[in-house]
Amino acid sequence: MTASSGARTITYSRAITEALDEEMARDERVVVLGEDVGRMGGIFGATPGLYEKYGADRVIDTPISEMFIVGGAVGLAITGLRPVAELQFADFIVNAADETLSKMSKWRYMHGGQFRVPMVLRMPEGATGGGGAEHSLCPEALMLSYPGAHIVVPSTPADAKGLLKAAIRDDNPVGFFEHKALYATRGAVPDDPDFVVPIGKADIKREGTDVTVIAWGRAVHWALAAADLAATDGTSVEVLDTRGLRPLDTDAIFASIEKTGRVVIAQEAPRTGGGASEISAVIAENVIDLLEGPIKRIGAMDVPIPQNPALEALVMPTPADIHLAVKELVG
Amino acid sequence: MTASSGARTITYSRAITEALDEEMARDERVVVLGEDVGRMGGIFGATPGLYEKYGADRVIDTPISEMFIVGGAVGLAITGLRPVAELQFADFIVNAADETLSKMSKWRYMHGGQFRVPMVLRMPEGATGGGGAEHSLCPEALMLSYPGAHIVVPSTPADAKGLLKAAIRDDNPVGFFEHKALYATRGAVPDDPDFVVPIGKADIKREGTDVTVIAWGRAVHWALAAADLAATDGTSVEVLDTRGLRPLDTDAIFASIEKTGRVVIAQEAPRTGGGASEISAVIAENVIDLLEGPIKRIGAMDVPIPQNPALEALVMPTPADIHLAVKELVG
Amino acid sequence: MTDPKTKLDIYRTMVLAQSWEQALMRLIDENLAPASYHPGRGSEGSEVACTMALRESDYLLYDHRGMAHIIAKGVPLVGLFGDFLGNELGTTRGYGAGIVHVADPDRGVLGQSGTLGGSQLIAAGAALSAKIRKTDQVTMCFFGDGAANRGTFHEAANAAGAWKLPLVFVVQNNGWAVSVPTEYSTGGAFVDRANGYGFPGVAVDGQNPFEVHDVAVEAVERARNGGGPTLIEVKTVRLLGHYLGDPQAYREAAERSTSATRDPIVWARAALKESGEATEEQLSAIEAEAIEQVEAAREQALAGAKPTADVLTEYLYV
Amino acid sequence: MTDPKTKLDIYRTMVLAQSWEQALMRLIDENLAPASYHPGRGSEGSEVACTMALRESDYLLYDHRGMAHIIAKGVPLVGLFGDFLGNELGTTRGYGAGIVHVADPDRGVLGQSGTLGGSQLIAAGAALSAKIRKTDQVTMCFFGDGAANRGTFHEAANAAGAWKLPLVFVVQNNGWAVSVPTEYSTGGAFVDRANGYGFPGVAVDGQNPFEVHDVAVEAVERARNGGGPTLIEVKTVRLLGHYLGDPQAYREAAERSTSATRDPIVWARAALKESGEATEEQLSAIEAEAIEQVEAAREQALAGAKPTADVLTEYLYV
Ligand SMILES: Cc1ncc(C[n+]2csc(CCOP(=O)(O)OP(=O)(O)O)c2C)c(N)n1
Ligand SMILES: Cc1ncc(C[n+]2csc(CCOP(=O)(O)OP(=O)(O)O)c2C)c(N)n1
Ligand SMILES: [Mg+2]
Ligand SMILES: [Mg+2]
Repeated sequence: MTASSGARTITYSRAITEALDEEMARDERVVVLGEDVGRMGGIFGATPGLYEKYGADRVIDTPISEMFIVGGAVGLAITGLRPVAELQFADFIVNAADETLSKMSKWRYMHGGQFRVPMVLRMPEGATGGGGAEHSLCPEALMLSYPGAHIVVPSTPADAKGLLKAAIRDDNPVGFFEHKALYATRGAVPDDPDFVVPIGKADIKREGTDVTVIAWGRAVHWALAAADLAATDGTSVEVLDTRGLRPLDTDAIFASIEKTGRVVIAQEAPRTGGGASEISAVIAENVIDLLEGPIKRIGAMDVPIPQNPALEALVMPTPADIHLAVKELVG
Repeated sequence: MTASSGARTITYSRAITEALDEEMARDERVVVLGEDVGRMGGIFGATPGLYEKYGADRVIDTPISEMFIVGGAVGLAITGLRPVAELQFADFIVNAADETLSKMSKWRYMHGGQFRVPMVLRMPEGATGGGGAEHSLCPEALMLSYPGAHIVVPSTPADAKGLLKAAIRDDNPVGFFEHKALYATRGAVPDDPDFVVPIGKADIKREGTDVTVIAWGRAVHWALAAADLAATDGTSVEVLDTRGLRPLDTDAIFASIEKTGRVVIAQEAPRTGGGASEISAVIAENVIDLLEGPIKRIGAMDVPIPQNPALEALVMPTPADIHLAVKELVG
Repeated sequence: MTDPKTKLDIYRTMVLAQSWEQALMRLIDENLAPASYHPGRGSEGSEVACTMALRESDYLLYDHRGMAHIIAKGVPLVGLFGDFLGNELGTTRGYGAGIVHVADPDRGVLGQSGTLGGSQLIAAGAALSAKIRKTDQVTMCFFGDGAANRGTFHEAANAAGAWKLPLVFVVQNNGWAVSVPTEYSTGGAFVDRANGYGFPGVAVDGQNPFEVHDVAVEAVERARNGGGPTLIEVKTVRLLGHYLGDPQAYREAAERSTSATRDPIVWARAALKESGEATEEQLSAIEAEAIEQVEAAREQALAGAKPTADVLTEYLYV
Repeated sequence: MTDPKTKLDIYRTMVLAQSWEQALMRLIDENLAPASYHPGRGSEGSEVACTMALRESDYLLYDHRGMAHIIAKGVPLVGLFGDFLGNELGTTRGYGAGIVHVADPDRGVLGQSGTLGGSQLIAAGAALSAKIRKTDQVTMCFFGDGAANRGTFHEAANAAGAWKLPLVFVVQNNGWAVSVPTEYSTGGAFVDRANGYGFPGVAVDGQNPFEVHDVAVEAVERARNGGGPTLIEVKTVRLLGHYLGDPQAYREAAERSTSATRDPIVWARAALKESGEATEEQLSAIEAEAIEQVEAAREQALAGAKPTADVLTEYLYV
């Protein structure tokens, strides 16, 4: 993190807008495209004002054509531009899966390094009550078995801004997951226009000594809430925010576990097949000897997200679930 | 496995054909669709003769429209038929990802159980030399975080036939991955026309006492070869074939680990983000106390599969890799 | 030509859908149902008039805007309220709420894909199914001008054209996909796309539901008789926002007020009176009856029990 | 109208592609290159004649069949052999082999999507890029009749039509997608689909490369001058199997022999002689020269070193 003189308190959503605005101003190759990103400013209000400022050539309202949004962005990226494409909901990654997992992620490698694919794919994610099985997902882990792109998931306004700026400046493709429930959250963000957060560096969001809770995106906040709960039991929880899934900062993870000897991994996605499983496997492969107990995963129930908000709430993990796992570990 | 009087030695590919043929004969609601499955009998020769026997209405050569193949099959399945759809290469699951992961897997749940989706999606998988990054994958794990469908991966002709028949008779959607490199392999298959292999039951393909190697699909054969190598060191390896990823037979896995205390999980997919990570996490969460060492994962390098067969070979895991992991575990 | 009785039926059903939607809005105001809904005011003309060309055994893939097609297909109102209330009386037994996945297999209502375009493929599959099973069922699939630009349409339309499937596509062109004007995001005209797949395309004014009905009847009959698919492009309007509470800052006042003059319910009422096919008394009676019917359904639906945690895994694996 | 010099250039390039393919077959016979290849014999007419309407700075998205478009765009033959041999002299530096991902950014050759249709989207993006960057580059995208039925085409064509992108789609309709006859899997005619996206479609006989060239030149000029996209449907033939060694049991002898009479190279040779635009000597000289050129490239390429394990991660992350 670059040092900065001042800082302002802004929302996560505003942080995204500022990152886009500043990078568009800095580099005219940066263009934004997606459904309703232009004149409407995005259905979650993350891109207001850009259309007015940069015009229809650089802020492109697309047809409802997710394959074109991502595949077209690859075409833009290999011909001299630096597109920031948006899928209106992260769930729609499955509507452009070949384009994301094969074209965006592999075009450079498949062609022997002859191209770079400097693009960012923004994907608003998460369950926020009533979205149902196709508008509520946190599908970050889908990208894991398709190497080639970074996977970034910010949890705070500062991270959102700093990571998005880093992603736009990065010559690799980046899958960038923003949590819809975080858009309205506020936090201090440095003023420095060159403030970037390096991709792939974990951040200890709270120090602790007894149990490490690993999380990213919204689950970081659940982990922090669980740490508060655990503190009342006299348990000291360290919250490690991976800030995404690739690159994975295994050094930071192993160092924290070395200190605590106990680990819970918390995610919003269903327990099975998510980032938590991957991180668990990395730990069990490399530092199992440091552990004093099982590696616990917290995630949503392994069911499609029901559309009824009351049922959705029953399916989602909670700080209490994380707290319980922590308690079980400290015995 | 139903007991059977006789058995014949046939190929894995023939086993698939027989399963389709017998189930089509038994139940006229069973229809087959996909690219070149009809008059050509499939580009890997897995569906010969069906078109001639059952006609163009039940053996449907489709356009090159993967979204239609899967999404259309969902339409067939909810209106009284039992489709067996084929994606010509398993890699193309990303060309029909919404249809597979959301429509096929979730239609029943999203609509409060008002429909059943009795369909099988056949997907020939795996690297066989020169297919490159988009025709060589084993993408079974992509389905893990999308509950709703079974994930089946047979390793032998008997399993191929018995599991495919079970899948066709099952009222759940099933993702059925056939390994292209196994099509020509031979094995004994029971004659009994009602021979089915229950979905979700692991099979101990070789008994052993020192190390458990967990695998599915082609990697089972690598595990068996590694077991031979290990035997020459005096190490007794148990090879547990999960036969797929969902349902996962955790009882069988835990029982084997209870016996051996050491585990290697071998898959063909890249090491990161595959079924091995999931199984590792399940073990580390539930039976970590039974382990005498780390949980080792063997998989392909975390790179897109290079098209050059010589490079592909360097990327793929081998029996020697599994053997080495076994040796490291027994110290 | 739509006969007077059918015209009245169309009017009755449009009014019923309108009343239902008004009652839903009230439920939302009262915080009894979640606010995520895409109001259908303006497109009842195409939804009702097209759907009424179907039989009960025919298949319907409705779209996300409004509920008029679902109501026209005969799904009980109690079930619809139950879906929005998220209770056991809903067609999805409490799973759905908000922009729902209504399902009614007995009436051929095959559900909805939450990702736009997904239903186009399922519709093509359902139509192929009818052909394979040699029934004479017709499938009708609704979607907006925005969803018409997803690749799913191409794959569905091509298969339908190649195999002459009994399928009627209804493109509800209301000029907008959320904030994006159709002409900005669309090359050519939807109606002209049909020809490229080898089947007829017909454009029709959605303000006039009787004309829409004529077109739909012809398309459905053609499909039923082995003549293959039809694409109907209905020029319609979105009287309200994309979603409830949409400030619509992207929309000019002039365009909104032009749209407002094209309300199919208002038009049909005037036309029926003008032609003498209905009297003021008849029309008022229809309207009063609709409100009564809706009220009764609403009351009944409110009594439904909320689902409990045990349903969470009930419909996952058989 | 294609002038005589260009006609000879087209002939020369077709013959070069044919000679190159023959040399590749020999490499495969000799077990020096992997056997997975989709021979291009029969479609050189469209590939060469269309591509030759482009400038070097224009973009090409070729397809999986044959290499004639790539050769016509000027990619050095050594690089192509290197790609099949999988050595460092390949355009992809040894990564590729078999049905390759040839790339040559300096000549606008943007690579290939191994999943059919993927290139259509990338082509639309490249064309949009030229528009945004205000260059006058044109993008040309080839694909077969089979790939034309993927939903990707719809999304690419719609965007191209909506924004009048400088994009030329070339549908190489050879009547087959592997074993499936085009008419079985396709509704309507490809050429008619263009109109639905608001741009012109032209059908042309691929046996006559000179006519194809006329059509392509017109389309490229229109694109360059802001007139938007064109879809060219070339009626062509697949003289050989889908892949090398394909027994083609699905194909009737009669259809195969009719196809055989439609070889564009044979046709062009006869036409050039007949019209007096070339003499037997000139044509023979072109043919001999092609073989020589190919031989020289082949020899050079065979000397390339095989890649080693260290390249495996070289091009993954920057
Ligand atoms: C694949 C997909 N992309 C985007 C969305 C988000 N979305 C829902 S409705 C809508 C606009 C649809 O416009 P149109 O099809 O014209 O229907 P209208 O709302 O105008 O009735 C969008 C973008 C979605 N649900 N699915
Ligand atoms: C998305 C996708 N589906 C299927 C395939 C497998 N495949 C490769 S070539 C081919 C046939 C293509 O037919 P066509 O587009 O007509 O081209 P042709 O081979 O006739 O030149 C198929 C099915 C693929 N590579 N990608
Ligand atoms: Mg619309
Ligand atoms: Mg073809």
